[in-house]
Amino acid sequence: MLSALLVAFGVALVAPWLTVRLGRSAGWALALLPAGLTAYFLSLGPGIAAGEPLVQRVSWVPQLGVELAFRVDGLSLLFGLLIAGIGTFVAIYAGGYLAGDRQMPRFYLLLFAFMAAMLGVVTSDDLILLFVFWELTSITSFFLIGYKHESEESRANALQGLFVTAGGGLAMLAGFVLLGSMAGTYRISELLASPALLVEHPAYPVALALVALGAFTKSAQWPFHFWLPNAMAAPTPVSSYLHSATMVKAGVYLLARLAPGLGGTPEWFWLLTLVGGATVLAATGLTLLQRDSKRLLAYSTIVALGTMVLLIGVGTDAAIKAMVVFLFAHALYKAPLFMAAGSVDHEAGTRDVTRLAGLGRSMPWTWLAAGLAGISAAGLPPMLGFIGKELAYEGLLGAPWLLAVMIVAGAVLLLVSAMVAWAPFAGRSVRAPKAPHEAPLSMLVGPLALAALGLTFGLAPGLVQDGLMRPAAAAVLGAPYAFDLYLWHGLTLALGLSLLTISLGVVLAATWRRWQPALRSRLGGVRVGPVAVYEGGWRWLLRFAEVQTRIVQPDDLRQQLTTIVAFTVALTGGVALWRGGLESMVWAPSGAYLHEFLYFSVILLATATVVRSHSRLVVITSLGVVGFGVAFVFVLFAAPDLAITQFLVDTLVVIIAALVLIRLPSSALRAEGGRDTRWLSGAIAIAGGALITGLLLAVTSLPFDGSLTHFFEANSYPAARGRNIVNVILVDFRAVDTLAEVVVLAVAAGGVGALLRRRLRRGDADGERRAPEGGRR
Amino acid sequence: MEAYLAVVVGAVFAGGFYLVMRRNLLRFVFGLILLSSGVNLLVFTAGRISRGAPPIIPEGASAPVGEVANALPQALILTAIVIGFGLTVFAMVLLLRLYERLGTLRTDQLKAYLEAPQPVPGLPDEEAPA
Amino acid sequence: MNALLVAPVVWPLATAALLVLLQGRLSIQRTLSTASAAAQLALAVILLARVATEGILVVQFGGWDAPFGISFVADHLAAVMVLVNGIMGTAVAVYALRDLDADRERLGYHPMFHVLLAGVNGAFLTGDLFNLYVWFELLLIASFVLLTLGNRREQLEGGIKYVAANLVASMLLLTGIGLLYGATGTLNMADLALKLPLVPAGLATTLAMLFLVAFGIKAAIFPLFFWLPASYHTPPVAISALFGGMLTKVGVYALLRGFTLLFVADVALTHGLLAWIAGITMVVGVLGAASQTEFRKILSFHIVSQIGYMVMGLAFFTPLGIGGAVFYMVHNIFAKANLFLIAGIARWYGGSFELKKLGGLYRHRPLLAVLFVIAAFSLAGFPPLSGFWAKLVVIRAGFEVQAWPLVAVALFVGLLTLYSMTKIWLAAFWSPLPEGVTLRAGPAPALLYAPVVALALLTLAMGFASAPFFALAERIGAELTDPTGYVLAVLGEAAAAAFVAQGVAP
Amino acid sequence: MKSLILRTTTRPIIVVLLLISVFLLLRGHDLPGGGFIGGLVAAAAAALYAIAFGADAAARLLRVRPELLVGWGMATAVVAGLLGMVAGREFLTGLWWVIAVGDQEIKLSTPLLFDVGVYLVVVGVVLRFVLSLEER
Repeated sequence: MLSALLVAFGVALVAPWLTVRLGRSAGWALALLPAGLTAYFLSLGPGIAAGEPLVQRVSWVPQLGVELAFRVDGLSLLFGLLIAGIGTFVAIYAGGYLAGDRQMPRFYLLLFAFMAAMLGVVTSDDLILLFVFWELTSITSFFLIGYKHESEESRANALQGLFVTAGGGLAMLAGFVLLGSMAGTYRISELLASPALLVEHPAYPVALALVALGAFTKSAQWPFHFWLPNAMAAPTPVSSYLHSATMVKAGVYLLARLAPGLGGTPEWFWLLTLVGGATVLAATGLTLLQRDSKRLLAYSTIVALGTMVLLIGVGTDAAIKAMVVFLFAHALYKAPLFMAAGSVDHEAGTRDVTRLAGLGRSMPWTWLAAGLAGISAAGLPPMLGFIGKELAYEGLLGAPWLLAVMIVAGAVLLLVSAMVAWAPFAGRSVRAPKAPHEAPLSMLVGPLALAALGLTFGLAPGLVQDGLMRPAAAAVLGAPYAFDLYLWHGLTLALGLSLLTISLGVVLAATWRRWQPALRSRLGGVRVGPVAVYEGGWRWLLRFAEVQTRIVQPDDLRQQLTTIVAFTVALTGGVALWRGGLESMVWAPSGAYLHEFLYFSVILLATATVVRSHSRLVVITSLGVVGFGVAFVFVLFAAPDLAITQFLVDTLVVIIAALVLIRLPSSALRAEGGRDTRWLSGAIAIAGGALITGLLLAVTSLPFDGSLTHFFEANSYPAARGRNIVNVILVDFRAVDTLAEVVVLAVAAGGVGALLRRRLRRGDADGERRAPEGGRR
Repeated sequence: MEAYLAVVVGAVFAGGFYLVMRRNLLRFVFGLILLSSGVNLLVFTAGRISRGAPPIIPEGASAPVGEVANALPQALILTAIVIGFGLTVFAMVLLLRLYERLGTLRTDQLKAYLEAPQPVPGLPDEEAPA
Repeated sequence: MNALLVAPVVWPLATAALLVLLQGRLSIQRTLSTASAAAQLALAVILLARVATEGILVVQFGGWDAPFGISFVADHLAAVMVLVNGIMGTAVAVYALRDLDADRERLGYHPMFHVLLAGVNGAFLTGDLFNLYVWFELLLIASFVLLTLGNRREQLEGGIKYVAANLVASMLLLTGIGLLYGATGTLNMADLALKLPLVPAGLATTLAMLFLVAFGIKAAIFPLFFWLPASYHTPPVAISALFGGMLTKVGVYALLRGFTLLFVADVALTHGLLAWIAGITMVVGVLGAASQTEFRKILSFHIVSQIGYMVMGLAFFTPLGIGGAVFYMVHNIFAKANLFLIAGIARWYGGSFELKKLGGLYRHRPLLAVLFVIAAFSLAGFPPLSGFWAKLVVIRAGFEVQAWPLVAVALFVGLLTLYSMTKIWLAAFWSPLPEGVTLRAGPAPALLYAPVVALALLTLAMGFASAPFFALAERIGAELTDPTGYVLAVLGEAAAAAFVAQGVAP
Repeated sequence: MKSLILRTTTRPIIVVLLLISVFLLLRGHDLPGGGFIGGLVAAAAAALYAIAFGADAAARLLRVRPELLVGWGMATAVVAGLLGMVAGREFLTGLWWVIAVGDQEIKLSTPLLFDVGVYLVVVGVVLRFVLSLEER
């Protein structure tokens, strides 16, 4: 499995190059990749049908317990075949659809990268690995929806799709990590083997909700459904592939995959059936407003996805059987419908079904494909879609309210078929934006083949019953389940309901041209519900972001520095009070000589002068006095080196400060202005000073450990041959400090030199070298 | 003895903190100079004060005789003084240039003057064309 | 072996001295500067290899045993950070060959650059608290000069904010060190780890707050970060990239070191506080980014946000959390610096950092688009890029300690990160070129692309082959949560045993 | 500032200060002094000269650009550290050579060399500060 994926990703990487090299036949040639993968999955079929899934494990990130673990069972096989098989036709179709498009090379890269990722999703046996592929599908979907990136709408829609799915993805990731910690493993098969560990865990509802969020967003369930119709901004091959047949089913896949482990509880039942049912209802309603063929199909896809989710929620054998068949049938009819709609758009120039009619004459083959698929979509015999719908009704017999929802939805799906597969083709020709003609062969193969498969499997469901449908259902149920599929299974209640659905649908289909315009004009412009919440939420968040940024990032440096000092004082002081940080403090003033007090008071007075004076001369002089005062303290307490250094440095600082101040106007120090903040600053400053005093007292009240100094005293002369211990520390014991310190000085000098240098030549200071020899720009 | 010094240190810190929180950048730099004096004294005090002899080993002895001052904080402070000197000078020159190029030293005007600079008259225009 | 441990500092310092003496000879300076950065990278690789095989390496400068002299200690964390610094140094040195103007080179860019590298390495390697202060000052002053090099108005205005905040931080750091020395009588960090338990816990925790603030300003955590978004977008791109990638992480490193080795007397308080700070930092930074419209300003606010993730890992104070924080940090250095470099190339083509004035890069410059996507989506945490694993680990660590709200915040912030990354993507890459803007013809110089490609490959490697990186992160997590090995390596068995005998277990 | 008195008194003062600075540098290992203090004194002398006679005159007198003093100083300090390693010891390990000149002993050592480096850097740096500001 791993090598198959690697091949797929590898081909994706070289696809742009191949596309350029192959030219017009690129689509046909590139389709060999998915065709090969289809054959590969087919070859796995017999083994899997016999109950032996393909298992592979390769070490990846053992520290996190993440493995490249793959397990291909019936469910994976069904999805794998759909992904690779439909992928084959999409690749061919895209070759025709995008012929001559500048971006075609990138398109195939993204398409195949998506396909490989999607195959990864459905074959991973490791939650994290699954997530990796899952997000890859979201990213490729993002780039594909934004394919026409120079249109603002495309960009916005791409972004919406990404946010909704990535947001759900994040919740899902949390859910996965939670599941992993509940079960002690990320291996899906092991997780499912011990459901009791999961469903009986107190965090089960949380994990379920988080995982479901991921599945619901991806599968466009209400209230996250709105991104899918907007994703129709993507080119049609993408819509038919990602946004109907495969990617949007990833959520369904995930729920089905985890059903044996997480399912069977009331929470599971209610969550899935309510959300699925709401999705079906909402999408059904919204479908009635559409007349763009791709949007019609998008909403009907949401109806189908909701149906699958609620069937999984019901979870009975019959429901799961119905889900599997319905899923298969849906992929087989929805993809060709999209392709046909795309062909019509491509050849006739519009997707508005009210502006099209009579295309059947110029596009007979397209009509054939659309018609067959449409019959299946409408749930009419003899197609596979009919079987799927009948089974769904049977599966929901125990839940009448869901059944009612489904009948309404079924009728609307028939309407969609009529609007997309009948209306544009039948009747007299009207003037289309472009003179219509039949689509090229590459754009016919896919829809025809897929629609034909829908017919074949409808007529002979036995072809897929044992090899595909049973193993898939067994995987979802977690136990083997033998059932048979018939096109005709007698006069049942389901058949009766089908007839009801059909007659309702026919009425709708016959009358839609009459009621739809009124409905659209009444409701078309209303933006309510989830999409309004989503957009409003973003607007609110961005507004909030601006406001908060103005608050936390004001332009005024003073406010920022005040924040820093205040935070320091509050934090340190707060902890000191709360945790008794000053408890060791002892106020034990020992005798000081009068002249010592003199020096102290000189320092204090000079400090006060620096703070209060607005005269340059006075302030500089006072700063000098503070420095000299400190130097005298060093003299008093036996630090001659320090005293000399302090004197010298202090003098130099005063000289340099004078040299700087000369170049500033005499009013420079007076420039204050603005709101008076002296009291606030003063209060913070005094608190800060008091805190420092307190801390210093607390520290000096502790006994002192002089072992370092004793070592220096003992070794300074014997070992380092110096009598001035301070100097020996500087040049020997702690010479590294001095080395770095010297460099600090050196850099400061270089910096001062650089700052004071005026610009040398024009045009050099803006970050770009404009060397004469380069002549760039 | 440390007690008195602790009060002095606290006062110098308070003065430094206050000036750091002013609108005038010159006063900010003066605040920094005060703070570094305060920190130097703080380190000195934290290493305990001695009225004894300087930490110098007399001729003929191999270790200090009698009570000597703690040498380590002195070495640390010496380093800190020199580093502080370099940083202070850099900061002052930065202010000078800021004033020459923008025309203000007030923190609340910096942004506005960046958009509409009012450089000191008589100095050449140094801004490169963007 | 000892030379290897000294080299990360002495080599660039010697280079800087030589570059000063070669002043004015720009072509020789360029060659020497780049070659020296590359050589330093090679030395760092060897250093990490040695640490990985031989365990923690220690040098006692001047031959004076710890705690009396100054020790350099290369545990896994320090060695990894030195290596990352070597990678960043080389990448930026190459990029600067084309990005930096001759005028700035004449003003001393090259020696300053190497001093900065030396300062960063010194801060990573030193085992002495005061020495850490000195290296901090060294890298600070070098960064001051680099930030204002060229004297553009924006640089001076941003520079004063950067300088002001960092000088205050230095004062607070020195205050903390002085008080800590007064309380314990020692400066060696291993020795401090042994002697701090003798200090009353309340006092030790209070002093820890000073370090939290001082390191926190340098790391740009809430509410101390304002200087970063105010300045990082002003210097030339190469310098922005080095700052944005490397420099704030020195503060994070210091927090990691300080709050695992030294300040663990009251973990409930200190690390609980860190958790709060981490959460707020993440949110505030990402919202700040969301409100920006300039390429480098968005990136700058994001730095703040992502610092929050790293602090979050530290706050959990488990091997997984700390290993995750380190993995996050390394990933972020590469991805973030790369985005700055990419911004530079985008400007090279489009002539602006303003998103409104950019466009068309996806259509016309697909290679740049791919490189941006790798870095940006990694930053946003998309699998299987490095950022995904980084996020996954910190989230898992959060689950382990049941820090649900913080995990939820981290996940939500991930979505907002995606928002601003796609904002750049939409504006600069997908949008058509705005009226009146043309892209510069011809491909950007290979010297600009080369480091970007290299960093992108690293991001991919950390994503696709993350196992060896995690193996390192795991060891770092273990080393930091149990510093016994560190203390023994620095002080020797005998000295440490003496303290154990006193009943003070390391 | 360029008063006559200042000019006439400056020259002898400078000579004395420079001598003192070297003296302070050399005795630093045993008595208060050392590279910093010596360098600061020398720099103060040069600064005095620059203030008295102007930056250009000071630069002419100096003959070497301050940057080069800084560069050589840094190089000297680094080399002093490296000598220890060349001798197979740790970086910055002190090495000592005692030379007997008559009855006087002259102690040469790497810490002294290191201090000379410090001295040079300090002189160069302070000169750069003062000259840059004076030049304008």
